[in-house]
Amino acid sequence: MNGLLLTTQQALQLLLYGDAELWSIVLLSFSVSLKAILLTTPFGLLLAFGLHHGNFPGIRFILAFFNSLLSVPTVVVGLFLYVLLTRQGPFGDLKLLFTQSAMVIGQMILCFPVLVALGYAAIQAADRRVWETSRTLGAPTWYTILTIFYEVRFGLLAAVLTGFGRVISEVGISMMVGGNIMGYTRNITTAIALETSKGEFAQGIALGLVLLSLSFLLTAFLSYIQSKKGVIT
Amino acid sequence: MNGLLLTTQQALQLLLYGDAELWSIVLLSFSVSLKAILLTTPFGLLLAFGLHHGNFPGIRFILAFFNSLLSVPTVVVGLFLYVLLTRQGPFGDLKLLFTQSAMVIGQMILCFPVLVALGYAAIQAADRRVWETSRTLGAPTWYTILTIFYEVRFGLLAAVLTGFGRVISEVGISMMVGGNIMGYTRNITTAIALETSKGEFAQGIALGLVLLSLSFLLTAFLSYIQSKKGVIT
Amino acid sequence: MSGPLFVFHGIEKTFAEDEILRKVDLSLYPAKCILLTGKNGSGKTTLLKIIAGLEKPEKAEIEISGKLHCWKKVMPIIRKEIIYLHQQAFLFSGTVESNVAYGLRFTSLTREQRRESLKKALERSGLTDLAKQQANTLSGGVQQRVAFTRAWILKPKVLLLDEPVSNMDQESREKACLLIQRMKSAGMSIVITSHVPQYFDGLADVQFDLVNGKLLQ
Amino acid sequence: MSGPLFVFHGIEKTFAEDEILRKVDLSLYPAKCILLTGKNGSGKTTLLKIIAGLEKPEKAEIEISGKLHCWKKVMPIIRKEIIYLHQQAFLFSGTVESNVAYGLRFTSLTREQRRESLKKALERSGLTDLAKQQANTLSGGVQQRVAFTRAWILKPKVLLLDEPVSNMDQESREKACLLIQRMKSAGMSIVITSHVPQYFDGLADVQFDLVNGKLLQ
Amino acid sequence: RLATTTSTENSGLLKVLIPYFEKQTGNVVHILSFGTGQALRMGQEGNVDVVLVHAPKDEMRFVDAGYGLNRRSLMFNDFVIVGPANDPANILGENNAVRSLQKIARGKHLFVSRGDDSGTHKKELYLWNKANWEPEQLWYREVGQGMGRVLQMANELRAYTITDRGTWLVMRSKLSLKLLAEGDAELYNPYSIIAVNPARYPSINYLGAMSLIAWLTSVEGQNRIRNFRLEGQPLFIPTAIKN
Ligand SMILES: Nc1ncnc2c1ncn2[C@@H]1O[C@H](COP(=O)(O)OP(=O)(O)OP(=O)(O)O)[C@@H](O)[C@H]1O
Ligand SMILES: Nc1ncnc2c1ncn2[C@@H]1O[C@H](COP(=O)(O)OP(=O)(O)OP(=O)(O)O)[C@@H](O)[C@H]1O
Ligand SMILES: [Mg+2]
Ligand SMILES: [Mg+2]
Repeated sequence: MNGLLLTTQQALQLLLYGDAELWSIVLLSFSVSLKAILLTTPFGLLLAFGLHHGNFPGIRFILAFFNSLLSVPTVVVGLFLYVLLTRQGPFGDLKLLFTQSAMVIGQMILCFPVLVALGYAAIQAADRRVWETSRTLGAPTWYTILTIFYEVRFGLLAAVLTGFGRVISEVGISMMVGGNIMGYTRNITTAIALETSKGEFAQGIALGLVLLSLSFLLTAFLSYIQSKKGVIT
Repeated sequence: MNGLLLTTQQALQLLLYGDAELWSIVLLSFSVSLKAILLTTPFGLLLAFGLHHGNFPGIRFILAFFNSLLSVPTVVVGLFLYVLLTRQGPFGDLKLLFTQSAMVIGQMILCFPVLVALGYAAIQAADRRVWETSRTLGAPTWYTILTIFYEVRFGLLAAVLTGFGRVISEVGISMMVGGNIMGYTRNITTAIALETSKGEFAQGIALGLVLLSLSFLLTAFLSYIQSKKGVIT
Repeated sequence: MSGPLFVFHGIEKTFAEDEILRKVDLSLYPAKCILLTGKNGSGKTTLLKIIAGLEKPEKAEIEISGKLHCWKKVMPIIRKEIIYLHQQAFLFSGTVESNVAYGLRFTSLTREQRRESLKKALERSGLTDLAKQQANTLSGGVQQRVAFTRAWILKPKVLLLDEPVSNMDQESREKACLLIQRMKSAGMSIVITSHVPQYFDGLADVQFDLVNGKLLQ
Repeated sequence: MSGPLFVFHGIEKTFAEDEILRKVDLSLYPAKCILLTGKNGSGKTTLLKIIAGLEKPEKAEIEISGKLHCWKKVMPIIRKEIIYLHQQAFLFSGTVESNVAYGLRFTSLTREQRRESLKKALERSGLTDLAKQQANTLSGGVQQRVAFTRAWILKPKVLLLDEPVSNMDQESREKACLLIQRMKSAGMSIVITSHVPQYFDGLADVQFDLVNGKLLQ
Repeated sequence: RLATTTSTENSGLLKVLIPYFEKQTGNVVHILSFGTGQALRMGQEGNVDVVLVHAPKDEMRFVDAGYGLNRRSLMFNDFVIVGPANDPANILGENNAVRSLQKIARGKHLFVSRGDDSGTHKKELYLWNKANWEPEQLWYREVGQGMGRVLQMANELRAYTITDRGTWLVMRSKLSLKLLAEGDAELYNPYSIIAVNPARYPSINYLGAMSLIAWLTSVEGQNRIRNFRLEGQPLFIPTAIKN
């Protein structure tokens, strides 16, 4: 029991005395992952909407495909992107490897299927009359889509938060195409991986707690905003 | 471009000539993760239901908490469990460290918040009249709950598939408390991590593709069953 | 005349500082039909839901065989005898048949009896041809008929019908009235809300008007 | 009398081998009101939805100022002139006010005019007091009134009302009829379905009965 | 950009050395730490400018294939065999690595192998080969992880393992394992630094790579390596300058 208590105590101390280096790592994590999720959300949700309202055959398979993409380990996405971005790869000339941009791209690939699969699940739960009522009252298509999104906003928020959780907690892509370069592409998860490989479990758990608390603040804030804008349940 | 083609070709060849060792690794992955998700699903969904129908104050915070648990890197869960299961830890006597049971436990912890958060999102979308109609027609509570689950089955399936995706693709827990011991606790993701550290990217991607195709089969099968049982959209 | 099944005393209900129901008393007698009228938003639906145990009142007591009980305590027991039919019918996803049969599995009927009962009910409601149709493809009036059938097939002691015929065509309406009449004769206590009291002229034994949270005869 | 706004020719619609509509023709004249009756499930709702462009017919042509067009091609253009009111009212989540104002933002009205129009509409429908209430807490009849108000406030050329008064109390019903009368005089073409044709006796210029997929006068 | 093995990075050596280099030359070094195979692969594909690894055979192949230039041996440390404190195989004080392994195998005592093709793993396999012993899964656990994790697992499992001295010193305080056998010439662990061939990838920062190599192999660089202390113990013996 002592070991656990000690480790937790150490972790909490590290949290409180968080130095500049720690916070730069944290900022990098959030800036990369927020960029990734914000850039992907519109496309993911629009595709989800298109899949539902297009109603074409084979849709079940496309959905199953996106759902199974959720099972792809992050490091495989990282490897795949690495093969594309490596110097002699097709996009080697862009010199994106081991940059934050590469991390953002990788994380966008990672959260896209989440947004499509869970966005679809949310949208299909909407009453058909939302679409009909909005259209018949003269709303243009884009406004109708926004109306539907607003009606199922709780489900969509869950989709976005799940996507965000997936990218902020991933380590495979950040490691493969970010490279865990200190002060440049090191984020919370690659830092945790490093500490873990050194056997510094206290640091690892501490960084995990930092991530958890900041995510909690973000999530609580979002759900507060949402509650301000309308009744949910 | 050559590099990419070559790597992909190599990966596909490995897929076709998959040997016994490869398949034992694959089986281990699926058996551990399916156990984890199947054991967790009832509890996760029941808690989600309880949170929605309990309707007590502070629910928003509990939900935000579960949502932010989605941001916890898998290795942190692994570390946490490691600290508990290590010899000098509180549960050291159980000798669970570096066993498949430890992996199952870790993955159960991992998918629980997914099931609660996404299960809640699905359940809250149900019409209030489902509950009222079921109750007034004399259904006992457990049957009413099943009825609600059935009405929102698409959303719940999405929750379960997302949870499954999260556990089958995770590497942090399997590595920390499984230990990647060949023939004993090595699963697809830890094998991928190993191949990657060796620089054998083709093998890594190949294993990723194996995982993807099997998950696709599983998902397509589930959605096929679901479509047999009733209209969805 | 036998005594009342349940007597509800002093039902009070407030929504956002709006007193919807102010000490409403209502006695449910077997083999009697009450017609409830009132303006939109006067609280008819709310009252029926409270009686059915689907909505919590601020205050209410229930008298059973002369004894007073607290609403909260006795509701879980008596709710089994009371069925509420929603103003806007709600059907579970599935076929017409599965919807009508929903409540039967919680009765003590044998499998054979249940099948028999289902068949007879579908026939009486003219739904036999639609038995296998998915409920969500039904027209508004047919949905209402299915929901109505699903409720009366269970033969509860108290049946609360919230605008049961608002979307039915004339023929169905008359059939429904006939069915209600038969249920009444069989001893059921029935409460109907409607904005067209004429429909139930021959049926209702007493008519209450809900005005300002009070029942007027 | 001026010529028809739109003439629908040969509307055909089949659901699962069930021919619901068989070559239905319908002319919509300005300042005229059509009353549509028919049994439950006869296809009234389906017909209105096709006219409103919300449901795809197997076949249909539309004549505008003497020229024939394909339903599919011309619908996106004329749907702006046609508003359909659902049989079971659907309100967006939000307040009564935001629901009634929903369609106004797609009109060419200025902000000031919109506010004015909203205020007047709420008054006429007796909804002013409820303007700030959340739509999902309204009673069934009030929901129907809100949906009705949300539709007529836009003054479309064609207004399709599917059982518009089924849950309204008598007062609201009479108000609604008055409003429909006024819209008719202003030149709107109105189609109403109802199972209680008496309500619209003075209003309707013509009554069609939908039987076996055909309109009978 | 320098790709190195995780063990070098974890020992903390580079964190001490690189700032001096950066201050003196104005170059900025990005350190990427991977497994040995992955580090070489990064070099092979031109994604880093210079690699620092310890796997002589692979290094030779890397240079022979024309991926690298200027392979310079930089320093060495050594491997040690560690195991549970009660030492059931009784190898304490043994200075012949092969004989130690034979004792472990004969008693079927648990042994944790890195199993990841790293320099350490290759050395271990070479020793097993010399010991004429084919390890069996019953007592030989191939775990495919980094050195630090392998030490922890050995600690949990009360097993023997071979580790480089650097990682051992870093981890020692957290483990109940004991250093049991050391000092065999077979346990020698040489590190080399190799520049990536700029002829293959014009974008390579060859000058920067060469200046890093030059600095690390200069008198100052070598002295700093010699003076690097971990837990009070010297860790690396510089080898670039023969004296
Ligand atoms: N959850 C709620 N929050 C606030 N007010 C509510 C809520 N539910 C109902 N109300 C209000 O309670 C009043 C009574 O509603 P109720 O549905 O009982 O009316 P009703 O008599 O059934 O009307 P109708 O004839 O239109 O069906 C209405 O004014 C409604 O706005
Ligand atoms: N998606 C669908 N799939 C199969 N059948 C359908 C579907 N939608 C409607 N129908 C059928 O089409 C017929 C016409 O329905 P519609 O809603 O138009 O009837 P209605 O005249 O409006 O009836 P009501 O008076 O009850 O409102 C019904 O028999 C209904 O079951
Ligand atoms: Mg009501
Ligand atoms: Mg209809």
